[in-house]
Formats: sequence, C-alpha cells, structure tokens
Amino acid sequence: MSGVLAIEGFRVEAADGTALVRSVDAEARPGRPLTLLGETGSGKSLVLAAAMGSLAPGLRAGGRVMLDGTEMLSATPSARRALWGRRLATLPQEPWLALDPTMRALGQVAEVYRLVRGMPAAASAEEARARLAELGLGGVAALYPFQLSGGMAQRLALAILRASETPVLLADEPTKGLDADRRDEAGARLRAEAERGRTVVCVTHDVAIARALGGEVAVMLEGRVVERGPAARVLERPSHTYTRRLLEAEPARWPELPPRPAPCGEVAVAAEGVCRGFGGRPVLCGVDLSVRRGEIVAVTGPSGCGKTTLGDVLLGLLRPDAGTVRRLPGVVPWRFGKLYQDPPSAFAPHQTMRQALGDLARHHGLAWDAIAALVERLRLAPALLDRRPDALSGGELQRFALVRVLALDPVFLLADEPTSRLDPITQREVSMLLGELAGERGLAVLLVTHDAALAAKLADRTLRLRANGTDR
Amino acid sequence: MDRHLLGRFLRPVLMRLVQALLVALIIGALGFALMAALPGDQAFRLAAARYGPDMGDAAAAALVHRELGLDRPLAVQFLDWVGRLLRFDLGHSLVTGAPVLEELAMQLGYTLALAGVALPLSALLGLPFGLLAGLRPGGPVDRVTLGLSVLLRAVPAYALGLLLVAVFSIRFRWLPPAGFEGWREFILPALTLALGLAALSARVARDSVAAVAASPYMAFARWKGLPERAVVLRHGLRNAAIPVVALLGLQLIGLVEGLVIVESLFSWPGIGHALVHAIFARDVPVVQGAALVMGLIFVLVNALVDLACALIDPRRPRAAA
Amino acid sequence: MRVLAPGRWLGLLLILALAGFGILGPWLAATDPARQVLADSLAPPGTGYWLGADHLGRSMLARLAHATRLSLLLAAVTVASAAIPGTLLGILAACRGGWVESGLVLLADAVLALPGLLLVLLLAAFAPGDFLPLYLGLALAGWVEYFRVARAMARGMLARPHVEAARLLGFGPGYVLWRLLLPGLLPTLGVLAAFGLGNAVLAISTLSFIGLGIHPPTAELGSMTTDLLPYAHEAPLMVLMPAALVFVAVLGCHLLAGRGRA
Amino acid sequence: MLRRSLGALGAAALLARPALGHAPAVARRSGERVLRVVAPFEFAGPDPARSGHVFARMGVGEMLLGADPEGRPVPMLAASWSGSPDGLLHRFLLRPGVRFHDGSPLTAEAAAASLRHAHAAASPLSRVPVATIEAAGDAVLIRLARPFAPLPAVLANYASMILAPAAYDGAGRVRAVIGTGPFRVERFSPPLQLDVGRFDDWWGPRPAVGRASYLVVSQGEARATMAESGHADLTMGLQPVTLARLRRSPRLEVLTLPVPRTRILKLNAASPLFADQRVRRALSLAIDRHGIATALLRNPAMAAEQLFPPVLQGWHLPGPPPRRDLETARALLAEAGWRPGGGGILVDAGGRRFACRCATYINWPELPPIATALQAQFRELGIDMAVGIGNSSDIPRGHRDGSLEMALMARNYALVPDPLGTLLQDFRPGGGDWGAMGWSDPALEATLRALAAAEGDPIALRRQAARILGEALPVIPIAWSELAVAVNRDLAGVTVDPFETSYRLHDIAWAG
Repeated sequence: MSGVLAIEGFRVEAADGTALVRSVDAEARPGRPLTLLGETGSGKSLVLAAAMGSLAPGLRAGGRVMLDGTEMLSATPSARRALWGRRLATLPQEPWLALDPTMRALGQVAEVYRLVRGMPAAASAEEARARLAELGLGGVAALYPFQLSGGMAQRLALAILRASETPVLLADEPTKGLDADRRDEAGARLRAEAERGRTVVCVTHDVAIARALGGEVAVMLEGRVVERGPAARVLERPSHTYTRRLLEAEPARWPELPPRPAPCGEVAVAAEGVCRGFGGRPVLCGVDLSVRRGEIVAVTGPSGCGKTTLGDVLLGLLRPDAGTVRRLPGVVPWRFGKLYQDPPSAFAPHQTMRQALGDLARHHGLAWDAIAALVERLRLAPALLDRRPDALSGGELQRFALVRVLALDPVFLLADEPTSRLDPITQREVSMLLGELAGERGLAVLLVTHDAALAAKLADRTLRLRANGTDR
Repeated sequence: MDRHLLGRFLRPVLMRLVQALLVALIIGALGFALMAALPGDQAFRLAAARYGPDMGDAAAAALVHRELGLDRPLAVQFLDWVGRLLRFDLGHSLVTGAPVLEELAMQLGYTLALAGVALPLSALLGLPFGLLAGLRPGGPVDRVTLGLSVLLRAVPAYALGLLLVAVFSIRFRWLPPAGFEGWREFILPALTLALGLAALSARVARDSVAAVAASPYMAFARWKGLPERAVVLRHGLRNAAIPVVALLGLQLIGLVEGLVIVESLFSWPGIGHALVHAIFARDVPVVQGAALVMGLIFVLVNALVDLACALIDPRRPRAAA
Repeated sequence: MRVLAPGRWLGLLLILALAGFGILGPWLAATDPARQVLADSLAPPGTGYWLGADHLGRSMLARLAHATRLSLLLAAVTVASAAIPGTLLGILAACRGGWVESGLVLLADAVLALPGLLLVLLLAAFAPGDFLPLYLGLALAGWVEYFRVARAMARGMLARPHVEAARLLGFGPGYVLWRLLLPGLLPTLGVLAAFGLGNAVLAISTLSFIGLGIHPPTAELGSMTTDLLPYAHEAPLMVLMPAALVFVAVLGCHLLAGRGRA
Repeated sequence: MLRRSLGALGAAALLARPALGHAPAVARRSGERVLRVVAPFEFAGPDPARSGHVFARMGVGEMLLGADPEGRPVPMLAASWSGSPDGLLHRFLLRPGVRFHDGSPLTAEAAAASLRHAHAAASPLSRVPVATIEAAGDAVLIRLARPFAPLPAVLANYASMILAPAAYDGAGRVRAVIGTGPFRVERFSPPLQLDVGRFDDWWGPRPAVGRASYLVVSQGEARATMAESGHADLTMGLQPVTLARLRRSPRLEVLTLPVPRTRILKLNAASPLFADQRVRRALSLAIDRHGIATALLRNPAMAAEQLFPPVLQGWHLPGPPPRRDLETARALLAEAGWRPGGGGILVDAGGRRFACRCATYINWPELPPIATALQAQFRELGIDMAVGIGNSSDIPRGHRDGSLEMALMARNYALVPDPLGTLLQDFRPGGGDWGAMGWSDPALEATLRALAAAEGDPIALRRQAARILGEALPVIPIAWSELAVAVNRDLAGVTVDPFETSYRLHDIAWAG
C-alpha cells in the first residue's frame, strides 16, 4: 500500500488574478503525516482541496499535486472521483454537518462496504458494527447524527473513513467547533490513523494538533509556506517569526504576566453552598466561592459541569435553588459585568460601535471622552467605531465588549470563555489585557474556561468543578 | 426507542386532534354568531334563495320562519346546533332541505376530485423546474423559473383563469369554459389552481435542492466514494424531500383559497362554491358545515403532512419542540 | 445604509409608479369616476377618454386611478393593522412568557387552524360590499403571521447574549424593545409586510371579483373586471386593464419583498 | 332526521363522484348523445316550490294545465276542465292512462294531494282563496272561497306540479321528483346539474331525444362561450352583449323573444320623498330609457315607459316611444317644492336634502349597471341616490318594515301565465312586496277585483288598470326584457316558450 502525496510548486490564482497560494512544496507518506499550519485565509485549505481534486471551478491552479503518480490537477474530474473513497478520503470540517441527518450511524458506515467495496449487505453491517465498536461507538449504531455529540460525530466520520481504508486520509480543521477538552482527543485519533500506516494530511490552525500528529509541519502565511520541517524541529525551534508568534500564543508559552498587586480589596461576590438545577437536573451542587477585587479566579471543568451557570448565579442572572450569593453592598447592579464567549452575538447586529457606546454614555450620563479614552487604552482604532459587529473581528469585538463594561467602572467581571473563539494570537492579546485591567482597576474577575493552561497562566487561583457540579 | 417513536408520531397527532376540536368550536361559535348578526332577516333571505326573487316575498318568509323555528331564542338555536354537532348531525340545509352531510359529501367529492387533479399537476409542473433550477443555482433555468414564478404568483387567480379560458376555450375552442362532466372540464380549473401552486412549489423545490446539493453531507457522500447514483438516491432525495413535503401543508392554504375562487369562476359544484353561495343565502347549517369540513380537512391533511415529515425526517420532533 | 437589491428597487419603483398613478390619475382624467355618458359606452381609448370609457360611458382612467388608490390604501391600512398589533403582541409574548404567551399562542393557533380566506369570507358576509368587514377579516387573519415571526425572532434575540448584556449594562426594557428588538425585527417584518401588502391587494380584488368584497358603483379593480367581463369580446383591453393593475401592484410588492420569502 | 357519522362523510369523500340521493340511479346508456341545456338558474332541493322551474322546463314534472304562447290555459294532465257559474267550483278531468315515473298510475287522489302540498307551500297556489281540494272519481275538484279567474294560470305554474304519492315522505316533504313528464330524473345534483332520460311510458308521442342534461353556468360570458364552442346545445339566458357575436357563429341559431319581465323602480310612496305623484313623474322623465336600453340591453326597443310589454296583449297600451325630458322634470320638482341646494342637490322648504338609497340585487346581472346609470341620471336632476347591491330578500324585508326607500328590480308578470295573478299580489291595498309600496288606489282595486271575479269586459278593465298604473307611477317602468336562446344547429324543432314553463325537449330532435 503506497500513498504518497507530493505537492510541488503548487499555486492558485483567483479568477481576477489575485494570488491565493504561491508555490507550496510539501510531501506526506505513510507513517509521516503532514500538517499545514496557518490561520484562516492562509490558503491552507486550498492545498487540501487541490489534493482532493475539488477546487472551486473559478480558480486557476498551477504546479503539481501528485498522488502515487496521478497528477491530481490535470486529471479529469471522473478520474479524480474514481480515487475518492479508494485512494484518498477526507475527514470533513465539522463532521456533524457532513453526516446525512436522515440516516442512522450504522448505515452511513455500512454503505461504504456495500457500495464502494461491493460487500454483501449482511457482511457490510457486520464490518460497520466492528468499525463503530473500535471507536467506542458500539452503542450508538442506531442513532441519527443529531443525537450524537460533536466528538461522537467526529468519531463516526472517522469510522466511515476507516471503512474505506484509503491509504491517504485528509483532515480539514479537525478541531473546528469542538470543545477544548475534545481537541486533544481529535489529535490522538488522527495520530492513531497515522500509526495504522495511513498517510495523514491535516490542515489546522491549532498548534496542539500539529504537535500531537508529529511528522512534517508546513507553516503557511498569506499563501506561502514560511517554514517547513519535521514537527519536532519546527515546533520546538521555530526559525520564522510568524511561527514563533504562533507558538508563543499558546497559553503555556505565554511569558509571565506582569505581577499584579496582591488582591486586597473587599469581596466583590461570594457564593455559599449554591445549588442550581435545570428542568429537575441538578447542575451545581453546594459550591462555595468568593472573588475579591483585583483578583482573577478561574473556574474550569468539563463541559456541562456548571461553570457558566455558576457565573450567572453570581451575577444574579440566575436565581440559586439553594445557598446564598452576596454581592458587594451599595454597588449599583450594572457595575457587575460580563464578557461573552461569542463576541459577535454580544452586540446588536444593527448597531455600530459608536451607536452602542453612545447609547451607553447617554443612558448613564458618561462623557464621551471617557469612552474614547477607553477605546484608545484598549488599542482600538477610532475608525472601528463606525463599524457594525459583522465588520469587526472577534478580537476587536471582545475589546469593545471590554470598553463597554469598563465604562461603567465595574467591581466584578464574569469572563465566560472570553477567548475560546479567538485565534491564538488574539487570544493572547485579550487575555493579557484582561490580566492588566484586573490589577489596574481593582476588578474582581471570574474566568470561566476549559483551558487549564490559560487558567494557570492568568488566574490567581482556580476552582475545578467536577462533572457532577460540585467543587470537590 | 419506543418512547422516541411515540413522541415522533403520537404527539403531533394529538396536537392536531386538539386543533381539530378547536376548529370545530371556533367555526361553530363564529359561524353562528356571525350569521345571527347578519343584516336582514334570515327568513327573507332563505325565502329568496329557495323560491327565487319572484316568489320570495313576505308570505314565503313567514312560512320559512315557522318551519325552521327561527323565532326561538338565539341561544336555544345555538345549543341545539352544538348538541346535534356532538351527535355528528350537521342538520338540513335551510335552502334545499337536504341533509347538510349529504350535500357536503357530494360537493366534497367534486372538490377533492379537482384538488386531486390539481395537486399532482402542480407537482408535475413545478418540481422538475425546481429540481433543474436547484441543481444549477444562478444558471439559466434557475433565472427563468425564478422570473416565471414571480410573474405567475402576481397574477390574480381569477385573471389567470379568465386568461386560460380566453386562450383555450375562446381562441382555440379546445376546452369547455365551464361544466364538470368529463375529463375535459377538469383541465382549465385544475390548471388554474395548479399554475398558482406550481409557482410556489418550484421555488421551494429549487431552494431545497440547491441547499442539499451544496450541503457538506452530499460532498462527504461523494468523498466516501459512493457512485453518483447512490449519492443522489440515498442522500439527496430524502433530504431534499423534507422541505417539499412540509410545503404541502403550506400549499394547502393556497389550495383552499384557490378552490373557493376557481370553483366560483368555473361554476364547479364543490365545497368552496357551496360556501360562497351559502353565505349569500344565509344558509347557516351549510355555512357551518362547509367551514367545518374545510377546517377539519385542513387539519387532517396537516396531520398527514406532519406524519410524512416525521417519517422522512428523524429530527422532526426535536425541531418542532 | 444597506442598499436594496436591484429586484427590490424595481419593486419599489413599480409601487411608487402605481401610487403616483392613483394620485395623479384623477387629475389627468379631470372627471368624476362616477360621471357617465351612456352614449359613449365602451368608447375606445383616445376618443376623448385617455383609456376609453366603460360600459356605462365612464372614464376608465378616472376609475382605474380611483380603484388603484383604493386598493393600495386599503391594503396598506390592512397590513398596518395586522403588522403593528401582531408584532407588539409577538414581542409581548416573547418577553412575558407564562400564561400571557400560552394564551396568545393558543389564540394564534386557533386562527391558523382556519385558512385565512374562510375567516375573511365569514366576516365579509357581515356587510357585503362594505370596507369594514373586508378590512377586519384581512387584519384578523393577517396578524398571526407577524405575531409568530415577531415572537420567534424576539425569543431568539432575547436569548442572545446582546440582550442580556444590555440588561447587565443597566438598560431598561424600553431600550431593549425600541433600540434592540424592533430594529432587529424590522428588516424581516418589512419583507413580511411588503409581501402581505401584495397579498392584501390580491385578496381585496379577488373577493370583490366573486362579489364578496367591495361592490360597484365604487371603482374597485376586482369588481371592475367582473363588471366589464360581459364586454370582453368587444373591449378586451378594458377587462385586461384592472387585472393588469392588480398584477403590477402584486408584482411590485413581491419584488420589494425580495426572494427571501418562498 | 337522519343521523350520520362523520365517518360516513369521510367515506363519501373518498368517492370522487358519489351517487346522489334523490332518484333511483339509472345505468347510463352510453353512446347516445346528450342534449346539453346550459342556463343561469340554480336550483335547490326536490321540492317543486323551490326547483319546480327546472323540473317543468326539463320535462320531468307536469301540471294539470299548460299555457299557450298567449298565456291561455291548455290541457296537460287535465284533459278538460269546467267551472261553476258562480266561479267557486272548478273541476279538472284527468287524462286517462297517465303513469308516474315509478310506474304508479296518476289518480285524482294523487293529483289532489300534490295540489294540497303546493297550496301549503310558498307557491302561487297558496295565494289563491282555495277552500278545498279533493278527488272525485277521475277528476280533481277545487272549491274556492271567492271567485278567482286566474286559477287555471296558477295551476300551470311549476309549483303546482303533480308528483307521485311516493315522492313525499311522512312529514309531507318532497324527497324525490317522481313526475309524469316525458323525461325522468337520472341524476339530481343540486344546485348545478340535473340529468334526465326519456320516460318510455309517457302519455304523449315518444320524444326523439333520449337523454338531456341541465347545467347551471352562472357567468353569462361562460355560457356564451359554451354555446359557441359546441359545449352547450341549448343555451338560455344569454346576455345582450353576447348576442351579436353569437349570431355570427355558423354553428348557432339565436332566438329572441320578448317576455313579460319588466325592470321597474319601486318607490316608497309613504316616504315624504316620493309621496308626491309629481316627484314620481319627474323621476320617470329623468330616466334615459333609450340610453339604458341601447348601451346596456343592446336593444332600444326594450325601453319601457309602461309596465306591460307588447307581448301582453290586452294590457299593453299603444303609445309613443319614451323620451327623456329634464326640463319638465325640473319644473315638476319645483312645483313639488324642491329647490336646488348646496352641492347641486335639491332641498325642500325644510332644508331636507333629496337623498335616498336604492336597493337592488345581482340575480339579474343587468340590474346593478342599470342602478348605476340611474344614479348618474338622477344626479343631473339634483337627486342624490346611493346604490346598495344586496340580496333580493332585502326588498320584501324593507317593504315589510318600511325601511325601503327605492328598489330596482325585475318583475315577472307571467310567473303564472295570466299577469292578473301577479298584479293582484303587487297592487293590492297597501302594496305588495314586489309592487307598490305605501300607495293604493281605489279605482285600481275595483278594476282588479272585477277582473278576478271575471265581471265586465276584460279588455277594457286591463287597459284601465294599465292606464292607472302609468299615470300614478307607484312603480316606474324602465325596460322590458327579451329571452335570448342560442340553439345548436344540430337540433331541430326548437321553440321557445315566452312563459319559460318548458324547454319543450320532447319536441326536439337531432337534425340530420
């Protein structure tokens, strides 16, 4: 079983002549996976599409993409199609969208045996069951995709690809849309595929995946490969500045934050024995917590353990079923603020930032100058004020969200996964800012996050919630 | 598993059942209240409808009044009607004297026959265009169907019917402009109805096909190595059918409204025509009976559409909840 | 400002043209739409009448212009009376929840259980030929759509972080309603209303055509078609004119609504 | 009362073409051409009082007597008849050997029972002062409470149809049309279709046409198109505008016949507006009858300045064609105290505007346009007349409660072939629902009474009545009517009955 994918001098131009990818060279072979690492727009997905032979019709490609001697760029569509499912297969982005919503899990695996590999129905089902069991999906064979979690859907997609046993496996952003605690699993799964002797090519922005996968890494920036080499070397001793910045954006690699004065202020919020359930199901049970001004407390734990619920209870957005919540007395409610996980959804889509902040200033009788100063402090260009949320990046929006909260001189800030939807470099910037501001303004911050490394870096202390909603 | 299935099929049926009761109650109350409040003495109108204008005079009205007990208090008349309704007795037409149920059954036959021709015809006209347009969004077929559908939906149904009559009956004399005897009489009313419905179904089919064709699961099915035939048959058709079947429920409103107009235009002896007539004549039992039957069929077909959707779309109950 | 797609511009243009015709037409015709000269029965266009004269020798131009104005006005009033309460009730239901919402949803479901036309027919029978029942029927059958859309969207928006954020920032319900919910709802409701306007024009003329809408001698596009139908062979153009105006009005509204709605 | 379950309704719904209820279904003989009659008149249930017009016209049911083209009674089921000298006892001797469609013989008892049903229903017979109806051997005896000359004409009305005893249920309701005519009901689907087939045991000569259908098409334009395209063999109630076109069709023959139906304006003479005879005359003079007849009825000869058309010989008065005279009308109104006021509308001494509302209805499609024309014509005099198009029943109701001011209607003076039957209703003291309102005239009453009792010279009396009505104008005549029928040239032997009692299908044969 061969399975060598060689890319030489590959380039893509848009119909108007704009260069999207300029001269990419890379190679993947069995046992030596290839990771294309880069941010959205770096052209890495185009490389994958070219390898698959599914480049959009308007694009002009040049160079060579060879799969075991077949030139994919010049091959006829039907010739390329004949390779799908036999020589190469792709693990789609967001597999839960790529599974047929109206077909049970088993059928989606079994049809590969039946229709691609020509096995009889009973044997196909048998094999499919075995593949599901291998990936720990034995119990969900009769379920539909909508009944599966994101991680399960990805494993189901992998089971389908295992069924086709292609020598080459392409993976497009395998961690997109997955919770942080599922990302490591995805990397491990891909590595397992590579260890089974398949040629794995992975496109990602996630350094952790590249590290987990090993093999060769090509770092892409603006359509170019800026650095290429064995994963161990590139990820440990990057030579290109961009690679370095990428790596430094990982929370574990952040430099030490400037020291904050020890939290001395009064307790901004405190919870004692707080319980809260939804629809009869307890989510939080007997949690005690207090956050002082100037202190950052992180809450971590697996999905569904009640991290956000705890924050909302502290803010007063939810009423606890039992226990008590105390907030700093004599402080108006709007000085307890919140930062959201998905920055675009935290702004009214039809308002520009100037309108939103202007309304805030008017409502609370604040001077516009104070807000303008904050905008500047958070390193936001004044021109951005006249944009609507859909014209701003996640990082910019999150900083505007900070402006909005800080304008009201908060004592407490619930930061609910404030950086999980941001790209690594922005994530770092926003996190640093948060750290600085907590010290600067005597702000009590409750940081809700999946990311233990981030929590360790940023927080003064960490509360780990267990899956059953207790803090013990 | 069983609970899931029960939830999928039983709950929508139960909800529709409640809706059916609601319909009966509303139509009973509304119809009666409206009819009771109508201007003009009911007996006079009935006399005119029964005996024609020439014989519809005060003496005839007095006769009608006595015969039907219209001098009883309204509340008594209404309770009487509700009581009979609960025994599934819709009473007798005040105009013809025939049992309402019997008359409605006959008219319903005609209406269902017309709808039975018009609906498949609209599918035949609309779906292929929608399919072709959806496979090449933005292509020439798509643009032409979009244009035709927008134009067609702006033509009032009566004008469309008149236009068809002008062309097929008057200009070319191929088809009769009225009547309901044989298959030739079906064509123009059914076509009038079907064209209006096809304009809508072509768009829905187009959007559905385009969405499915561009969906990641169709791409994934191809990447799996499935032959194109299997991709379309196993993954495309069923998913594309979901909105189209759901549209049937929506089509039904258009169908009911279209039926009233087309039946009036072509003098088709269906339930819509009967309803319009009964309103003119203040034939309370027929108005209520016809509205009730139309409302209940509306609910029934919606329930069938629900079931069909639940059959082809496993996500249905969750989406509805 | 977001720019309208070309198709929607065309729709707006058509509606404005019709409105202009409705306003300027009577002035152009310079005659009363009820004034008749029996000797000029079915006079062809040109001969002293811009668009000819109908069977009673009345100016078609004057009548068409009056009918167009009537149709557009009545449709607009109907749509407004359906859209405004429907939207407000939808928002109320979404905000309040509880029995208020359950009650309103039940009411809406009850209205939806009947095809809208049935309701309009029953009400139109109240006083055939009058504006009021037609208006009431269309508005009563129409509010549900706005209610459902407004409620669903408002629920979605209320669950979105930006509304929660506004509350946390100290904004009151008034701000949430006027500055967050309504501007967010408006584009969708505008599409709905443009579509509804077209359908109201259609419904008014259709009901008048079958004799359950506005009665002659009031000039109305549907009943003008009925009136002139017997003369279709002698003056086909005149039968066509009112129907064509309905077509243009509905086309304009549908185009303005855009292809966002199936 | 039948109890049925909704289940039965559902089952019936599944049958696209359910069989109908009232007549025994007869297997359809295929191959034979069906004579298709297309008409605008809908029909209701099987009761002759409601739908008898269709059964009589299609030759299903027959009456004791018929009428000749002049409206004189002729034998039908009664072979002969005689009356006592005091005009109170009438004897109708039945035609022997007549059978009903169910095979039962026509007996005097059955005929008397049918007439008693008709007398109890809303029918012209119910307005006759009948004392008893009974069978005596082969004859039916009708005893009257007082003389009533138009009795034979009333018996020729469709509501006086003779049906078999089996046609009635226990409560006396008609449940099936079992008549004696040349055709029997094959399929009865009210309100739009009736199929009939030849009745082989009819007493007359065997009809040439084996099968016929009656189809209601309410749109005049659609009827004309069906005639043109050959989808209708006999098309009734053609609208004036379509006539010229149909006459050009090589496939059709168009027959027109004046019929005694007059479009009249009913005035509430009890209202202060119309109490003055000068006002009524002014209104009459203001009407452009010629214009209306030409533009809307397409026949200037239909312009009517008197109630009775020439076809009603003896009632019609010779005279000059009608003329519009606004000058005289204005002068008459001025004499009556109406002066021009604000907005060009007349006002009386008390400052009351001359504004009224005219009710009309759509059963006759020409009425709303005529009303609209009148509205404009009266406006020229300074009269503000609103038009209300509603149900025909608004007129008798408005008459009864006195709320009616003015009504435009079409009145058939040959509902029973003798106009006297109708006039006695319409112009009785205090007025009639479809005649005068708030107006009476002793001279007219005496004249009509004498006619009913068959006293004096009928010709002179009729003219006398017509003259009184023409001068006092309790109702203002506007236009007469003609019946227009399009006949497919495949048919031979078609004749038109001006009283519309029968289409005479039994006389028709397929040509060639």
